[in-house]
Amino acid sequence: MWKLIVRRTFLTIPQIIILSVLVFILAQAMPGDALTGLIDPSIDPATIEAMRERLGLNNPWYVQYIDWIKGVAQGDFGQSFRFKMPVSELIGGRIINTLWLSLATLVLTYLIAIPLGITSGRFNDTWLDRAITGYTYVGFAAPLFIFALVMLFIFGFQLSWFPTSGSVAPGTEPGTFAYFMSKLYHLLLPALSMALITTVSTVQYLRSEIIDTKQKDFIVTARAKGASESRVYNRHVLRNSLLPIAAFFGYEITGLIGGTIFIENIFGYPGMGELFLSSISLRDYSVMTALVLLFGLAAIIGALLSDIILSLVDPRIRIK
Amino acid sequence: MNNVLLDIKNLKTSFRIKDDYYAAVDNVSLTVRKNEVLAIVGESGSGKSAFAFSIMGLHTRAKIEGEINYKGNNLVEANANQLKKLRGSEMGMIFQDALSALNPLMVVGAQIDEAIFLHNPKSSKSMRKKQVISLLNMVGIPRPEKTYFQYPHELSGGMRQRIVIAMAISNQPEILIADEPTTALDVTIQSQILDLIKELKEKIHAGIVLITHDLGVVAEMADRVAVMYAGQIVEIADVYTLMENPQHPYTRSLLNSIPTLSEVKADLHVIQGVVPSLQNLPRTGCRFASRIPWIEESAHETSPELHEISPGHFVRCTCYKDFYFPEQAKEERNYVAN
Amino acid sequence: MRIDKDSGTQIPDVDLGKSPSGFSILLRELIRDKVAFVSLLFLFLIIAGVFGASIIMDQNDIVKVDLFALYEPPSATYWLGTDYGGRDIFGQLIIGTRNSLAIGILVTLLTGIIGILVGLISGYYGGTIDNIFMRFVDFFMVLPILMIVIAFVTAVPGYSIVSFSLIMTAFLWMGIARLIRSKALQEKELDYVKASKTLGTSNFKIMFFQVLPNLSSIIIVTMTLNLAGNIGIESGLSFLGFGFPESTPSLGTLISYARNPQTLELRWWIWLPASILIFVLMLSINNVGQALKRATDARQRRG
Amino acid sequence: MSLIEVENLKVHFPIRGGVFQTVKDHVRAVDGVSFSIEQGQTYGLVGESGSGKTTTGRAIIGLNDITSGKVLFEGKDLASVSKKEYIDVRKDIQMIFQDPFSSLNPKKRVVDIVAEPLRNYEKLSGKEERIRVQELMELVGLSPEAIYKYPHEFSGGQRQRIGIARAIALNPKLIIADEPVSALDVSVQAQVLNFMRKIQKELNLTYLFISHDLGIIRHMCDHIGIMYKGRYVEHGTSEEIFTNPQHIYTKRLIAAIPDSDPKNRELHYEKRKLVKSEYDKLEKDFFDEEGLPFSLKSISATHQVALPERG
Repeated sequence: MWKLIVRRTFLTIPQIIILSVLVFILAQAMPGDALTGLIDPSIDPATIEAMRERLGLNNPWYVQYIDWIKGVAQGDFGQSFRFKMPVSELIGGRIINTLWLSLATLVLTYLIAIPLGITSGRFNDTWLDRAITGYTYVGFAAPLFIFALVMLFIFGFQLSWFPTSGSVAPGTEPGTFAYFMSKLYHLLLPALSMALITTVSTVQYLRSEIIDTKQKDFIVTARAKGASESRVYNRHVLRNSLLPIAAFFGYEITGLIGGTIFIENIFGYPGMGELFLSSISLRDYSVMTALVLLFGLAAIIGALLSDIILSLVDPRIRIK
Repeated sequence: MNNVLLDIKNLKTSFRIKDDYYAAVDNVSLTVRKNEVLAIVGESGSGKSAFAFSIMGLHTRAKIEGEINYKGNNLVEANANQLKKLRGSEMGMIFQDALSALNPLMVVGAQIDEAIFLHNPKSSKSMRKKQVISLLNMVGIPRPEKTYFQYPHELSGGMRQRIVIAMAISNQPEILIADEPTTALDVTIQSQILDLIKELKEKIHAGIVLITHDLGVVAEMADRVAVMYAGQIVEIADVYTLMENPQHPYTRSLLNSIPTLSEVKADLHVIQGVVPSLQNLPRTGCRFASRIPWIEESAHETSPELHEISPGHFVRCTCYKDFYFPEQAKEERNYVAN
Repeated sequence: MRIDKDSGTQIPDVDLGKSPSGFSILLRELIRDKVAFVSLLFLFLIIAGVFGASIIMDQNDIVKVDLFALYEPPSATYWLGTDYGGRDIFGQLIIGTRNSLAIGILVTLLTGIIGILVGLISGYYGGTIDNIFMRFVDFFMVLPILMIVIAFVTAVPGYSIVSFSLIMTAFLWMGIARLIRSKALQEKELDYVKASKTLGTSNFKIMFFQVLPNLSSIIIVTMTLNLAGNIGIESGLSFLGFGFPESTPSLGTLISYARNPQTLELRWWIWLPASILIFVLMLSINNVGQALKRATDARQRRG
Repeated sequence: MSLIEVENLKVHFPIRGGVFQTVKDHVRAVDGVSFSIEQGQTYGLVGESGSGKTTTGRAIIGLNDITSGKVLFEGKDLASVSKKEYIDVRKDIQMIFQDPFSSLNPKKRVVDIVAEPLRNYEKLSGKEERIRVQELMELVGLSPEAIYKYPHEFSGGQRQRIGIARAIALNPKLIIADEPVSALDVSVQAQVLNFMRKIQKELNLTYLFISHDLGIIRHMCDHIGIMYKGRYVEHGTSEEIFTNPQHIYTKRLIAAIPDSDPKNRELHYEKRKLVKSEYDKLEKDFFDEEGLPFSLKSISATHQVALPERG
């Protein structure tokens, strides 16, 4: 088993390298470079050339790449042209909001998916199952951004149950309970909007997994041993179907990243997704590339965690 | 008879296809006696497995009619709770494919433990562990302590089948149903498992229902044999009578179509046609008639019954009297080309 | 029923005429499924309506700014009102749907072709080729594609509809490749592939004329579901401003006006019809896809 | 001269392991197998699962790569002939598969299935091809009108015969039959076996018959090789193997076959116990440290046994 985990971990190294090269190419391909936004047009071109030389912008690409990697490894993502501050600081201010949003979404996703999936799988082909399957169809077809807009329209504007933008009410003191509650309150509608859509694939997965497991021979064996239907479900069907779900959250990260870009934009929630979009419209490319790199890393590590958990819970993979 | 464990009368198990019910087991009457091996033989589609599942009440979507009398109760009418109490304690079952019959995510010891626990919920964990180990010993697992904590996929096919057997006998059942217990195994493993079942029979004195398609297995194991074709029993007799003096055309054809070690035949007998599917079963007349078309129609009964032609030897339909193999009459009849 | 002379085997009494092909069976199952049938009908109506109407309509006329008709609510002249530039929403809806559908179909076909090729080769040959391809695919499946597509859209100079669909294609073929690969991997273990090899058939022929037809139903199902997904992705990107160029009407662009809270709250006619249209469109395509999937699954069960 | 001679055939598969998936060891699926088959005879290859019998067959026909050793077909070594020659030779070796369901492409009509080898090797016009396929269908006892049907419209036995029609389309000399009837119902098995014997006589075919079922092997084969863990344990005529088995493994294998006479069952049971105890006692002598059988030694002109090295 350890070999498997080590091997899987080693696999992420080339992935991270390719990601960094991809991001580096992106950064190079962006119109303009580190000096474009910085420099007063009245400065003499010779001075600019000297500055370029000093910053290493005239070096061959691989030297630039290595310099860049060295910086990134130490947490130096360069300067934001617009905000005149290190990119790392800029992101640091936003990261916690996105983390909360993602966490809340994940929790809600599972809170919705598990009961619905179990009900639908266990009582398949009843009206309850049809209702749940109907919901998954609708959720599958509704693009996240449209659903979020409708949620905002109904619960934010028409009913005014939830705030329509921001991550906390202005003027609340950080660290107080009111501050925490306000954060939570601002989080709820965006997280719920995202969770209601992203959960459908988990519901569908769980449903088909349970229906599949129900037809396995070992379920017949359990019945032949004299187990009651409820025991057959709890001990055999659910256990075997829920274990893979335990590992899913890592894969969910990739989807969450896409989701936060829309959600934060629509709900005016100041997180990394929102920063990503605004950095593009402000042509603040060093921020943008740093975000692509960070999100990419998060996704790679998420997948790694999922694979490791999967190999831990399934003895067929574990013992090898 | 006092030693009758199960008295099955007119059992009919039907499955729903589209809007109709089709009987896979059609009016089967049988007794299973204490301390005997009753073999049910048939090809795929004969209804033998559906029959086994019906006894255990394991069908989830079938219509079951008739009587399965066990200790004064008709199991067909028993509720889920009554069945649950019988299953795994008084009735055990051995499955064909041990790998899929075991939960892949549970160690095998825990799966046997569950079988004991379900019928002795008050037993202590350590007691059960001891019992599991002794069961593993009994079914010939070399290192029971180690095997207890292994997962099914870590064991060989023969070992897995032993685990399934241990599970089936864990509560000393009175009836043991073995559904093709050796079909998935190599010959040397098959003979070991068959010998094991034989030895266990001596120990627990259960009535064993052995479902198989292999007449060799029947000859080795059975006391009585019921031959099934298209959902019906076509012949029942004790094993010696059946193997030496088979009467029904189907039994005779089947015995003639397998190559044996003792004599090398020039050609094997071929049963014409195919086993009809559940939807296409002939529901009237002799169900085997279409596969012996050279036999006069008048030889068959219009609604074939089981006839007792000697004590304990039953044959369905009257066509057995006129049956002959076409090979034997090739010249006169000129039936089969080349 | 006739009895064959040699062994006395009966040959099944089915008619000896043409046997139905897999595709027509699939189509028959689809028509039997009421929800899917209605969805299919609806799709045909939309496609015919949208492409028909867009021939009559003049795109330049629709995108022309009319300063005398800003934010008009629905009326007899403007069935669904106008936007901030006084442009007719209904006309934009028609052209936008056509554009979204067209790009959805284009990207689905392109990703389908690449995905099938890579998946088939990877699964059929296995070994090192497979290893390299799949490492690559796994890597891109993990990455947040939406973000990277946005980044590329920003980076590419001379941005146009062509480059937009190429960027989308470049990052969206992996899913189908992985699916086809796993199916091809199963398929090549079957004896008919081994038989073809022993009969002297070339690998190329086996791949494309023996294995590929057996994947056809799964390809049809996946491509149908992908079509819905791709329309969703395109409109999402357009919504964020990284899809169709501003001058080209698209459903996502119409919805993006709702990012202005005023529009969202007060001028529903601008964003709601496009939202409903996308939703119904995706729902219908999904319904058809799911029905096809059920049909193929059922056929596999029957053997 | 024998039609085919296999000399010291080895097929090894790499086992990869460890962090970097490097080759750690090899599975010796076939580990030094030699035999030859005379024209017109049926050679039986017997063994339990994992014995290497199927891999041997597949290596001969080129479905598995040969690690070392020779396969001489009419004197030509298949491993070293030129590609062009190989394609020619391959025509003469065909295969019948175990599973009548997966061995026919479900998306192809029977005419396309049976004509596949013809299209690869012979340039026939559409009409010639159809006539040839119809002839073949008739030869295997199926209706020639059924050529436009799909495989799923046939029963298992019929499908197996379609597979045979495809295999004999190019008039091969050797047919490798890998468990050709084990997926069929008992009553259908007989039909296919009889039929195989019939066309063998008509077309002067040579069979390499691979099976785990000793009853069928006895019925079909002239010579038999018993395999265990990739090696031979015994080789001889059908008569020698069944009436005078010498290796403890062969004895055990034969003792394990159920006796069809119920009167013998006690006797047979006792005999099985006896053979088992003999096997347990002599296991160390008959197999080396890795549990593999030794190399074959002749005990008569036709009978070879993997007897212990010492004694």
